[in-house]
Amino acid sequence: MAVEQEIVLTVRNLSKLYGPGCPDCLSLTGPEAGTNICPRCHTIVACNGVSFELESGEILGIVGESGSGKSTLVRCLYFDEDATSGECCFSAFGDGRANAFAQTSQARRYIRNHLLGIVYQNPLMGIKPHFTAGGNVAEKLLTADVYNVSAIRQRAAALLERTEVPLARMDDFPAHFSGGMQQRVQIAKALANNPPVLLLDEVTTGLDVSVQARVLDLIKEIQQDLGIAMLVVSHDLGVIRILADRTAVMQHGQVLEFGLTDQILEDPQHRYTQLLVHSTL
Amino acid sequence: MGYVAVSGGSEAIANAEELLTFYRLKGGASPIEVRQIREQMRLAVDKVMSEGALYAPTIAAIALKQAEGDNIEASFILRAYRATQPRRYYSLPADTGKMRVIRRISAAFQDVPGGQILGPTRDYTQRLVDFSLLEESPETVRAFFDRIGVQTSRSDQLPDSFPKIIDLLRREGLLVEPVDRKETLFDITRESISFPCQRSAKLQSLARGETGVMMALAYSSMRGFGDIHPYLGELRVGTVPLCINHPAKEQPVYIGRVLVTEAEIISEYYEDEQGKPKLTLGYGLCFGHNELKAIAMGVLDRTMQSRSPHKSPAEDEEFVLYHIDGIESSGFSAHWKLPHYVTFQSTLDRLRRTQQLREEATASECNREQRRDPGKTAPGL
Amino acid sequence: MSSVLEPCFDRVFTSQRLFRLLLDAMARPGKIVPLPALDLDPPQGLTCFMAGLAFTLLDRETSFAVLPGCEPWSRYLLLNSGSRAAAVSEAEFIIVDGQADLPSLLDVRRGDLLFPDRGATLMIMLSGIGAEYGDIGLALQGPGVFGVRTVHLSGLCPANLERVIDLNREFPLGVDLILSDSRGALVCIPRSSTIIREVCR
Amino acid sequence: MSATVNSAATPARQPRGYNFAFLDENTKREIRRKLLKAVAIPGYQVPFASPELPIARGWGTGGLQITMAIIGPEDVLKVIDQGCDGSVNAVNIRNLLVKTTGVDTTFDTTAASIVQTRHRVPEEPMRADQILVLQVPIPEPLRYVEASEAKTREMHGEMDYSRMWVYLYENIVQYGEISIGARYPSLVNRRYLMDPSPIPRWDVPKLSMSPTLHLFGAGREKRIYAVPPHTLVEPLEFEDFRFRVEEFSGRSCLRCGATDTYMNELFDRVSGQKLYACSDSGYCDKRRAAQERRAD
Repeated sequence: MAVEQEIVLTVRNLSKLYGPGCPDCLSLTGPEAGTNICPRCHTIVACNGVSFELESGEILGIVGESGSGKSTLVRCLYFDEDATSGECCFSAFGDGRANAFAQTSQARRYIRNHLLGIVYQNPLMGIKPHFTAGGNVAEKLLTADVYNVSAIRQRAAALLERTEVPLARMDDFPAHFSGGMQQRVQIAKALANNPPVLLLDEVTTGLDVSVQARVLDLIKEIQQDLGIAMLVVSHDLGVIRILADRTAVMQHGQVLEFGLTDQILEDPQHRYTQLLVHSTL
Repeated sequence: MGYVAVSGGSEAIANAEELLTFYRLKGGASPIEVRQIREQMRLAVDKVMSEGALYAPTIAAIALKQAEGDNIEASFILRAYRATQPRRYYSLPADTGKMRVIRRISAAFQDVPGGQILGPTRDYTQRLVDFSLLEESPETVRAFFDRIGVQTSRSDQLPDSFPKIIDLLRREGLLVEPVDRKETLFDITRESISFPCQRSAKLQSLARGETGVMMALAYSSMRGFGDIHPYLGELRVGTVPLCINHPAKEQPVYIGRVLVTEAEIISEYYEDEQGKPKLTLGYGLCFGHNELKAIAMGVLDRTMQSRSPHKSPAEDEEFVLYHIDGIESSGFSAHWKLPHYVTFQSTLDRLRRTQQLREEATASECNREQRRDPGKTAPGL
Repeated sequence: MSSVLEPCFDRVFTSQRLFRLLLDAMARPGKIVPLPALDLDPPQGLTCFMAGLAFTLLDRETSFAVLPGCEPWSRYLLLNSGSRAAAVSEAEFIIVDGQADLPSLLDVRRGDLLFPDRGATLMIMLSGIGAEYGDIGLALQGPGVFGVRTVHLSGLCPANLERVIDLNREFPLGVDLILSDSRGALVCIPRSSTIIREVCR
Repeated sequence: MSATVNSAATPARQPRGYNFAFLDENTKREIRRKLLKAVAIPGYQVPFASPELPIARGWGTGGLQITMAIIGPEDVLKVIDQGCDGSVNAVNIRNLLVKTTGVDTTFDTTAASIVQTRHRVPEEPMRADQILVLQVPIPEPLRYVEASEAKTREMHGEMDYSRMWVYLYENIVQYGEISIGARYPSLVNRRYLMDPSPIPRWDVPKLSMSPTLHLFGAGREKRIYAVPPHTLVEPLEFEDFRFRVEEFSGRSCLRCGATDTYMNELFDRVSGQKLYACSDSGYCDKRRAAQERRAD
């Protein structure tokens, strides 16, 4: 058997509520209740007690329909949203014991800059169209304390080359790029600081099929070459099948099923997962 | 040689001040009386009180005289004077329902309880130059008063209070109810504002804003940059009684009346906190008789409540509140007259260096290759 | 005795002088600044020096907190400055005797990242400040200090020191200290200072 | 310690009709409280009420309010604008301060206890017993990249300065150098990005690890901030694109012959010929006086 993997990210009991909340929100919602809206106080329970561990170098898939809470989960982990409760520990921060959710925004910014990368479904959420493509990659490097213009430009060139953005466009503004190319700039940016954890939220949704395949290949290659641990969120089981080593299935804010991706696809235990798997086949 | 910024600065300043007096009086007309300004430049005095944020008609009139009619300069003089005055009390909220009106109109209904009171307005005058004013004299003034048969303001004949139009709408459940925010009143003269900003701070900033810039911002909304579909629910001009709580007295103490203009802007409906669609309200109130400012304030109060995620300038409270103060904007606009030799020298240094780098790069044959080599930066290396 | 009006304190010139000493002390953490003697009659436990510093900083737009049992201080300070007494968690200034063990120190305002200046100022009376006092030695580093500056204090409950260090664990959040002893020595330690406890003699 | 100072020792020269130093005591106290916080959090912009003064917003009201809040009868004041004591704005501010405090003034930096300045740090090194008060038009360094105060406040809160860095990076990509002249963004105490007020780059290094306390006031924008003595002030720079001060090599002052000062470029009224002169007039005068003494 393989050696014990180091755990780079631990998430325990993450919940995210939109609304006033009441003591019964968590128990009255979820897959069994068939809803993520609390019948008592109408609060939306986007994430409900989500727990998992991310090992170094692995790709963990999270699959679910829209409204399952998977994107909210990613946004909470990147601190775009404040988790309502729960814990999140990074092995590289506070001896791996400090709950990142309980830190000040100053400390969370540090984690974001040094320990995380994110690729959003909408590339314009991750890159700034009024910075050049190189400037976008530079931004991530600068936040991670690289202050050498030549080094920044070399690194940016290497990453853009890697993500198949023509170097001639390095000093152009992504506002004029195609959606696929914007997405590749975003990936280059997310990788710039060699983050131990990379979050990918529906990265191929909205791209042409041929572009999709290339982006997926790229992600797989990068993971293999750099050993970056990734959390890949998608509604598309095809994407999960290609990328993820292990997979969590989410519905109505909760994790229904969790295991090796092959196992889940071949032998889904939960009825919802069976439906999901069969509908895509 | 002109190498010193200004030689003999003190003397130059003193001379400049004397020259102002000279230019003010050199025409030879008898000096204008402060009382004449206060009474006959009524609207100018009101504007200065409103933008200077001090209800002091005589001092505002002096400031106007001193500033040769420059409204912003006069407001600044009044505002600086205000800063030296002790602040002993805060007035209790004034009830504009108890306003003794000289003018009151509604554009929402043809007739309203209490009636439409046109009052003194230029709205329906034809803007023809009145050359007879060239000949105005004590005799013509006396003849005018004989003709109209009164010596004093006609408002005395009007009742002491009028029902408010918005109350009619509220009674029918058509207009949002006032929200009791239970917040302590912010005082923008004692604390600098931050965002998001309390409504009391917004209204105070608007009430002393500069009329022209408020009108421009409100106008941008009216034209479509964040349109709120405004209606002038009610416009009132008149005096309201002011009271304070005096530590030695049990009852509030009446301290006098101030002339104010109040505009209530009824605007497009949205769902209130109970989910019921209702008309919304923007509120404008300023010192003196200044209808355009009150209307603009009412519109801006409402635009800043916008729920739109994409804020146009008039909907962005930071944009509005940071740019409407005439004293601040005039001061900074004028400061460009101060010497900037040092910073300009610094800019020239950068420009020359950049030009030099460009020239070197252009001269260099491998420039094109350099631009392609991402390890190098264009065009300097 | 406890509600003395101090008409003799010169609110213009003495305040200005005391403030300049405070500013010097705050700009140079650990520097011992001698305060001028003040002819005041504060209630038991409150020194003339601390009363004078309080009059310099407090007015009706500020609030302060004292410990239970020090109510006469509150009356005296209200009467002479117009400043209101408030809960420890609300007050801008906390005026205490450093000797007392003060668990409630942990409740004071540390400000937030948007407005760190809202962190409280602790005005702490000590029995002694200076090299001849050896209870606690603090080595200070940071802005205002060239290299390291060491200051010796006595009359500060060690637990209070630990609380202050904890309050200041994440700059720019935290509290700023104004310390003075019964002989008029003033020392300030802003939150920007790194405090290293030294072995006591 | 020293003698009791309680009972009002009103200085002989205190002017009538105004409170000492114009501001009422409540206003001064608020500024003083904010100054202590500014010193305690180097480079952080503390909001303050900033009432109107009889000089216009944008003309030094922030610096003026700080000076009014700290000045005492014993102080010796120097006021400069563009380094020059005789500039009309400096004269105006000095007059107001003298009229309302009666303090002594000087043109000699070394003789002053408080120096209020616009756009310059004096050439002569300042000491620990002096305070430099800088007038600030725009206190927010991040306004180059973000106009909204609500957003820049958050960026400072999180020490999120990446956009400023990218701005400098793109500057280099476009021009081959950083194009910022004055108002050069600088990091204070490795935490807060600060606008050092529009002093030239020449003066920025003087703020770092100096024995002097520097106080910055922006009246119109209602902000106070400080650089305490012995505090690191680092202009943003890259390892391979260093911060550089203005270049005056080969230039000398037409008055005192200095080659090591910040100079203003000017044109001779008659010949139109380009000339250079020290911007710090007090220092220039001092050097000339010394030269004349030597010549005698």
